[in-house]
Amino acid sequence: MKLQVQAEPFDLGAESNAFAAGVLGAGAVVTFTGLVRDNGGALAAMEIEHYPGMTEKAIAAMMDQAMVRWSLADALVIHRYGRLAGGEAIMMVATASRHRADAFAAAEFLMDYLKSRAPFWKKELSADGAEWVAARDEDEAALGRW
Amino acid sequence: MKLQVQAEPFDLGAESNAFAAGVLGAGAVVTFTGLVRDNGGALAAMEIEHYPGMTEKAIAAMMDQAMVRWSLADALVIHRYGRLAGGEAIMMVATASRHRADAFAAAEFLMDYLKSRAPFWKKELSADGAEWVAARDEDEAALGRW
Amino acid sequence: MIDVLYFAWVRERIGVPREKLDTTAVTVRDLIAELVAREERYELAFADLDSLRVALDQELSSFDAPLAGVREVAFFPPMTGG
Amino acid sequence: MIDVLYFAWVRERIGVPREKLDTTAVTVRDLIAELVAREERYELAFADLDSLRVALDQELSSFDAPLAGVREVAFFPPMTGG
Repeated sequence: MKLQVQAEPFDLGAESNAFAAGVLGAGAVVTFTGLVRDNGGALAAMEIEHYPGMTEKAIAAMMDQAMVRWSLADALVIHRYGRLAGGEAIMMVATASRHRADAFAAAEFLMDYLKSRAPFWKKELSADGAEWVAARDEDEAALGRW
Repeated sequence: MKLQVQAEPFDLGAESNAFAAGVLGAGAVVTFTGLVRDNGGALAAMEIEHYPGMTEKAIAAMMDQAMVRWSLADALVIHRYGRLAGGEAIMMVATASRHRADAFAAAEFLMDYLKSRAPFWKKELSADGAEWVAARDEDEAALGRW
Repeated sequence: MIDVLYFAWVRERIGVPREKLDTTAVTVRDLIAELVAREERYELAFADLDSLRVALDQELSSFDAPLAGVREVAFFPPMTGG
Repeated sequence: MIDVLYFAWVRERIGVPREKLDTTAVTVRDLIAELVAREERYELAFADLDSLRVALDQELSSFDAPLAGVREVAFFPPMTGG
């Protein structure tokens, strides 16, 4: 299990390869990557604030829950904070299991919890100024399925 | 959209990075990778047979369907055939969308269809001999959700 | 003349990956009956149709589908890709 | 003395990321009432509790939770990570 909360960029490809290489017993690997979106033309930049200490604790608890609930072979979460440019990867999740249904479900579970229960806040920076991203009702509602 | 049916190994990391780099408008990228499983100790090898021509047609049709149904920014399928060693990647799927629910659903849809509707057949090679992998009832049943 | 293709264990039981057949069969089921009447290896391969699938000109099809105009028939077990 | 932390727009409205407070508040809600009574910037930050979350010693909590034994209180908007 690997959990990293960092300001530095990470290499999605290298992380994916390293993760897949470490789960020989599992047949299924799912990754999710969140990217800074280009909002209709101009690439936006993003500033991500977090709550050091609580962030790691909250994510570790989610990962522990996922490992047990879906008997995962392994799980990984990397989440950045600080300033990110358009197109950069904000975060990634990876899960590995024997059959694909478990890896998919666990990755979605981790994403739903990360979105609404890990203490990160995104601010979008564009030519029009800076704006805190509002939480989406769908994201809160998504927690209901677990 | 990228579809490759090939005997050669592919680099999950390089493919993931290239895919993510090409979808700037999308915020969410999901990948699924199927690996040759180690069946309780000794690494198994695998021989994958396919139906050239039909394979490409069947997968392209699934991808077209997924692109429309979930308004994906992009989709990718790579599937190998021939001899694979334990731990090697058999195939991967990648999907990109604005919000994560679409990318997850489309990746699961593509996997369910690839499993049961793309003409590939797996033979497991172990110390005990060679055996065709039987289709799983769950895989056929999974199609019912789409 | 029609091309008939076999994959996976169907291919192994029949012993060839493909063959050209001259047939008057109207449906897939008729073609199977012709083959089964021919030789034991076909009988063995087609013993349980529930464990077989058929594609006509590379489209999954049913055993009752007509063969008129079809150039390529393929028999194989349920797929196991992914 | 209790550490009080603010994040995102709560931090921006209050103007500091953290402060040490001497309080006799029994619950989180009492603490908020104390702050709001103090200065307008707190009133502005705590105007709509529905759009706020609170963590006590780094665990999400409710506004009615008691502060006894708590060393760190954090106020912030709903999270938007991932």
